[in-house]
Amino acid sequence: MTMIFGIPVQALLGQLLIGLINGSFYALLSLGLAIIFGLLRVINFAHGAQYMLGAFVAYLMLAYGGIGYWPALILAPVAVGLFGAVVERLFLRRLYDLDPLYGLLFTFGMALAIEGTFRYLYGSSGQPYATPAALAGGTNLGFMFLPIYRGWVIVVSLVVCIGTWLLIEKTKLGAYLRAATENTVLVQVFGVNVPLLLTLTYALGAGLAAFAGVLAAPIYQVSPLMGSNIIIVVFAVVVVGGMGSIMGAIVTGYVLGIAEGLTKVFYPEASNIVIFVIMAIVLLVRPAGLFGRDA
Amino acid sequence: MTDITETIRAEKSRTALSVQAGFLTIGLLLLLLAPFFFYPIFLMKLLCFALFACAFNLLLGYTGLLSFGHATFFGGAAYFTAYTVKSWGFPPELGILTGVVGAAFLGLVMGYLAIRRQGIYFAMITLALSQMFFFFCLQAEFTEGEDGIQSVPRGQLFGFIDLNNSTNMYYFVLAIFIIGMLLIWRFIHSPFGMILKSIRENENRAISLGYSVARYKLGAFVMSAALAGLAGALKSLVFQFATLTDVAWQMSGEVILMTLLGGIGTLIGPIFGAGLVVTLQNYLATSEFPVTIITGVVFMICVLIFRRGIVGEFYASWVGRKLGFVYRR
Amino acid sequence: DGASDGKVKIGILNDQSGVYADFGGKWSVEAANMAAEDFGGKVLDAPIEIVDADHQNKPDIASNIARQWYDTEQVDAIMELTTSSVALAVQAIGKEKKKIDIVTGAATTDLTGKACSPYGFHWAYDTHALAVGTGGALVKQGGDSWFFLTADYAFGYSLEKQGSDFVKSNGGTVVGAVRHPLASQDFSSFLLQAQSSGAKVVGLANAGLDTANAIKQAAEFGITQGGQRLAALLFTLAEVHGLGLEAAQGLTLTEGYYWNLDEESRAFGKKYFARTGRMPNMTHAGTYSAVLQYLKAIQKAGTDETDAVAKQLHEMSVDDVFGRGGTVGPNGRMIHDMYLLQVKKPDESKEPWDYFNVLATIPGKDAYIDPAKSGCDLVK
Amino acid sequence: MAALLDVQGLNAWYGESHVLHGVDMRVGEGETITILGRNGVGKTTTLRTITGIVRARKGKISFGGADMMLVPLHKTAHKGIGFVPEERGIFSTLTVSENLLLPPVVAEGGMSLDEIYELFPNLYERRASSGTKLSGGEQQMLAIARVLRTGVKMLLLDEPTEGLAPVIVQRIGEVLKKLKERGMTILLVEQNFRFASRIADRFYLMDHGQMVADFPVGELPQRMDTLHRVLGV
Amino acid sequence: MAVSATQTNATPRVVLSARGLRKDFGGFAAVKNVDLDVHDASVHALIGPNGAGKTTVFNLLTKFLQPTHGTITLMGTDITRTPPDKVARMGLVRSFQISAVFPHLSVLDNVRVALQRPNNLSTQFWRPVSALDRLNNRAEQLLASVGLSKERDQIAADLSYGRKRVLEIATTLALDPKVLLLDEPMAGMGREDVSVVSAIIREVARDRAVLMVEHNLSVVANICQQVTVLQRGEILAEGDYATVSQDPRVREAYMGTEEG
Ligand SMILES: Nc1ncnc2c1ncn2[C@@H]1O[C@H](COP(=O)(O)OP(=O)(O)OP(=O)(O)O)[C@@H](O)[C@H]1O
Ligand SMILES: Nc1ncnc2c1ncn2[C@@H]1O[C@H](COP(=O)(O)OP(=O)(O)OP(=O)(O)O)[C@@H](O)[C@H]1O
Ligand SMILES: [Mg+2]
Ligand SMILES: [Mg+2]
Repeated sequence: MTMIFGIPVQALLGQLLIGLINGSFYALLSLGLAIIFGLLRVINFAHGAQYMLGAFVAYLMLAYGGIGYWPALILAPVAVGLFGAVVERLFLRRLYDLDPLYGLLFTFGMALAIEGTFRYLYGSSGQPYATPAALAGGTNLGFMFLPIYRGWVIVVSLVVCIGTWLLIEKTKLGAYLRAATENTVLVQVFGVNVPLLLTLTYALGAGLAAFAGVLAAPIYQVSPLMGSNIIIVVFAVVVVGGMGSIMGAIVTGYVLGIAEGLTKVFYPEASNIVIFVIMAIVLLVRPAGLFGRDA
Repeated sequence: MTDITETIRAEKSRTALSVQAGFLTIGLLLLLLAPFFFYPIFLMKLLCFALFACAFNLLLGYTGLLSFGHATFFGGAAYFTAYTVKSWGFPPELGILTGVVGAAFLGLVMGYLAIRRQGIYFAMITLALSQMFFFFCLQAEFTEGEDGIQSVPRGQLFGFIDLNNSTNMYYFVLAIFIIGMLLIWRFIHSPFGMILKSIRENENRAISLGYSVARYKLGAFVMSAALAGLAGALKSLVFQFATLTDVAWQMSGEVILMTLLGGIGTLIGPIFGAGLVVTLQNYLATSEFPVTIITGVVFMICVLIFRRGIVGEFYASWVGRKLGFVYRR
Repeated sequence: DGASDGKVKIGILNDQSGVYADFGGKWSVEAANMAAEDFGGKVLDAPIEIVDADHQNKPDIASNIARQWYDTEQVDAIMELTTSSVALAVQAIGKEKKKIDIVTGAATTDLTGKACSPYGFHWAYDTHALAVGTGGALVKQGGDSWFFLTADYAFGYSLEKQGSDFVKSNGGTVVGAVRHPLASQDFSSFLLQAQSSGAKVVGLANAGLDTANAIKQAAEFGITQGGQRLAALLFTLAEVHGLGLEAAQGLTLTEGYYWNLDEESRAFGKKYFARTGRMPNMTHAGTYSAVLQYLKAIQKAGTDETDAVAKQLHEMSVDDVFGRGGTVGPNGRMIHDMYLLQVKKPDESKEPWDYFNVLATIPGKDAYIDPAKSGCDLVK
Repeated sequence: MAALLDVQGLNAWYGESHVLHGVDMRVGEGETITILGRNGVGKTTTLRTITGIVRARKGKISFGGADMMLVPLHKTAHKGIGFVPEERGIFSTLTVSENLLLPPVVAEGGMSLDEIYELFPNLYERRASSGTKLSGGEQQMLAIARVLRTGVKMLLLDEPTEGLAPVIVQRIGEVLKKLKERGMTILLVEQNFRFASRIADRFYLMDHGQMVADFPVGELPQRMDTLHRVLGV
Repeated sequence: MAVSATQTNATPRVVLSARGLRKDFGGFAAVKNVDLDVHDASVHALIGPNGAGKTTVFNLLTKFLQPTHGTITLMGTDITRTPPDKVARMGLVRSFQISAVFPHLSVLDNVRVALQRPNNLSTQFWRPVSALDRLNNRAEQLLASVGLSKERDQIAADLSYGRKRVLEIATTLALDPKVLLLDEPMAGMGREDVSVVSAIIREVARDRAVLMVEHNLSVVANICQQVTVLQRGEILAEGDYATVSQDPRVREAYMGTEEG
């Protein structure tokens, strides 16, 4: 068998694939963060909580409403998006004129409150959520056993990321968004309802997080804590990528997922810090991040 | 755009100064007498966190840098002190010194990386780096993992004051707290503090006057880290253990809350903030209500309608203005 | 004599809002209340009062509360004490203040080893007992080659070390181990490594959500279908409930208690269920037992004075639904039987919470460290 | 002539600094008005206050009979006001045609895309390149062209000739004249009053946040002294 | 207006020079191929239409921006890769197009902050602020020289725009720079301030080099010995004001409209 650094190529391929799956979550989450940041200048600390909410709403729909995975994949992000819209209307809106750090602090508090509430209501050991029947089982790829659901995650996350990218780069709504990112006031003077646009953007970002959450539900335990650790890693991903472009957020997400996956093979002890280490190196070499535009 | 560090104008009126002096005297008296009325361990904890919050505020309130990683210095110093005192038999004063130096070193490393970016990025980077430090502490041998370093002896201060006596310990903590506060005060009102202030006011202008802004920020970061370390080192002696909670990111969040609640950029605000948070946590522990929810909600309310914090609101209030305090942006 | 201050007050100090909220949490408080009621609500004519606090997994808060309870609120004993940092800190305070603590929520053997206290007791389980159960007993069942998935911190290491010791001493082999970071959501990389190792048993030397996620993903990657067995070193009924039988089936684990063991345990389980809506795991039942035994000791001692009660606790045998003839060693370790359990397939489960098949009973003396070898300096 | 825009006693602030001190101004339907004034007297602020960008304001603004003080910013355009800002505000992440198509159409009667490209052939050639790659003159044309599509009744232009080569200044002058012929009402802020005098019907002279004089183009020769004094030219 | 006083120097020393300067912003060249020599004891004007790249050139020279190509030399030292604060310490100090004061400090403190560094009073964190009192004399001198003595204790934010610019210049002078770069120092000033500042600049340039961006052509004509005209990032013409203002290309690009 061919070996690379003492690891069979076959195993390596498997690990690369797994890295890509994790990267799918990073990409979806950092994409949402980037969209929100781009327009609202808010670092959405509650992104992890919204990811968790997505998974939880899917769980609750199933447990109490008998609504299965497929409808939940749409309904849960919509529900969380609506919640996001309400939050934006009632609270975030009041912070736009202030130092962006206040937005960070507010969403931080919100993350605590949401997580606390779910821990209070549902405990912390997590809730079960089964893989949808259509995607159960797995296939043998020769070099690894790939659960079909994991394959689905890669495909659907790519589709959603590219879809979002197209939405922003190629549509009228996207043009409004991009323009408003550059000069909010002017777009408003032209007669575009920017306040509404801001609400929609936050809802979209929150919805993307929730979508990632629903995708995660059959893989990870649906637990109130599932978002709080991943969000810090996603922050590091964002620092590495730099808040320059939507594409940047997506690409960095996948690449760092793979980097982390490889570390799990070669030096598993470091796999939880590898992204932070990469972040430190990037900061030394390119403080603006790989795709960042600002100096 | 409103800067997060709304500042109090340097020259308060004479009345304000005398009111302040009055408050200070009363405060000091209360602190001296407090152990006769309150539970000393609780008071010591309060002082430790108050010092921690003030150290944090030194950075946020006076240089405008929001660090989301101060737990690293607080908890790191706690580990260093606990370890050297317990395993190497250092006397308490030397143990605390080790903690402070260690924290300053951590501050130097983290600061060196983080000050390359500003604002929210700075916050995210410090958060990520402190998470890295958390994992380090979790995995490192000397921290004894989730057990923590337990049963740390308080020892004899200068070889003759027995710190196991809780009254002695209290006055020792109080003394350190006051020294820490004086240091912060001196630091803010020093030539160096003046430069920090001007950097915060107009960074580009400061550069064009030849100040290497990065170094001044790094200097402030290290000082803040060292003082946070002082608080952490002290805490490890008070409670006689050092554990992972002190290096976790939630701790960084708490110190932000304390500062925000008390009043960012006010010298004494964080003391009130720390007092409130510590009391609240203690109270909530035995109540029915879950702590995280309350903490989160308090955070949200503070940011939305209470940004100046307790002390800041007082300065800006009718009474405060009558007394001659000036609070402006 | 009698109760010193007119009442007997027991404090339940544990995590009620964090990671361990299901493992013990408010449910343990309920178990304590139940024990007080079952005892009759009074001891030596003094009313029994249960107070509780949420230490939020912060040793300083725990320590603060413990001191205040002992010093100013006349709490006579503190129990549960989930997570080892808290248990160790509070036990140190109890030792200094001559107060009783009974730990049911923490795992570290240090509590009855180098950190032991004449007034400290360790009641429900410890890492050693878990390792003996899952590691030792499973080898006898044919699971003789192991691969460990270990949480990368001291707790994980000690589970792995003790586990592999028992695997080896029972004639099994350890073919490999991989250390995963604490709280890593994704285990697939590690599971693939376990899969390709060809070991018969994949031992999970971790806890809580990590274990749950590893089990869930193991099912996804077909680890058990492939003929490998999953064995969790610390996992209880509460977490199996959270995971669901679909994902957890076939998992082997060790607990100090199972409600569906016999008539007696069923009766207790039903009664507890009626109050809480869930069946007890070993922490909950252990807390019940600890409170009950403490009250019995006061009764027998005729006082709630610490030394006298501690003496009784060390001498009396434990005879309740949890302890079942357990004894307490001079180091404070309560020695009782443990059970090697296997999670049922969904169609085997006949009623809610009917989750386990009992594979073996591990006698207390095998499960726990001989007090003489515990390293506790109270043992002469 | 009926006043399309009627501004009375308009005050405006940036934070604590008081910039407009009671501006009075009337613009009739179809009129072309130029505001003259030194740097920093508040010309830009006047336009920004009328559009509603500056919200810290007091006084009366009515447009086509509607009270503009209560209209939210994103509704100003729908009332019929189009704005060409001083800094032009070309979006760099958008292409020229995206920039052009960005402002929503608010009323009938705007120019079609073809008409616009006919007016500005350069823009047609560069329609696919990104906004900021244009030269300053082209950017200015794009900024004007952008609002022509939307069907607004009145244009507010802030120093459209600033820093542009004479050829382009001339061209912009022609465009404005054409618009005028089509009945567009134009409010122009300009320091280059030679340019302004060729197209304006009336002038307002601004100083210290107030209108200090108001005269039709015919009186320009008599007013040169005042102009010299106020403008410092 | 006579500007001969400083022109009598046969060969004034070049203190700041740039060769082949270029700056790209994401594919767009804001400055290209700029060669510039600034001479000691003279005032050099940089003019050109808006967006020509004047501010960008300033940012490049003062190292607030890193050039894409080209070299910059300050008094014989290559500073192409030197950080901006270091360049300032070497004696090249700038003002900003938008007034740059420390808004919440008093006028006196604004100047004292500038004086702290040359007097080694900037890193002491253990001394009280009163240690800075020994800078007061010098600070007051500077304020007097620009006519700001009366405003000494006012908060800078409360000054009028023109006075802020004057304060900015006083602060800059506190550093006793060898080369002074002023970006539109007169913009937004009243007439009195314009003549005050003109006089100051002329005074200052007796023994220093001054490079300034200025739109007010009468000021340029009055006080500048050398004029460089920039257009679309490139040098269009160079020379003394009389020469430059007669250049047809310059007239077309910059002043042309004056012909009306
Ligand atoms: N965003 C702002 N914040 C604070 N003050 C401002 C702001 N914008 C303008 N000002 C001040 O308001 C006053 C009027 O400015 P305005 O831009 O309206 O002048 P203007 O007449 O358009 O000048 P110019 O000819 O230079 O464009 C000036 O003193 C300026 O400094
Ligand atoms: N950071 C930047 N990113 C992208 N483009 C920039 C940047 N800074 C300046 N530019 C562009 O470079 C060109 C030159 O700008 P610069 O500010 O140097 O002009 P200027 O001559 O100072 O004009 P003004 O007289 O209006 O101040 C402009 O087209 C501007 O849009
Ligand atoms: Mg203007
Ligand atoms: Mg400029």
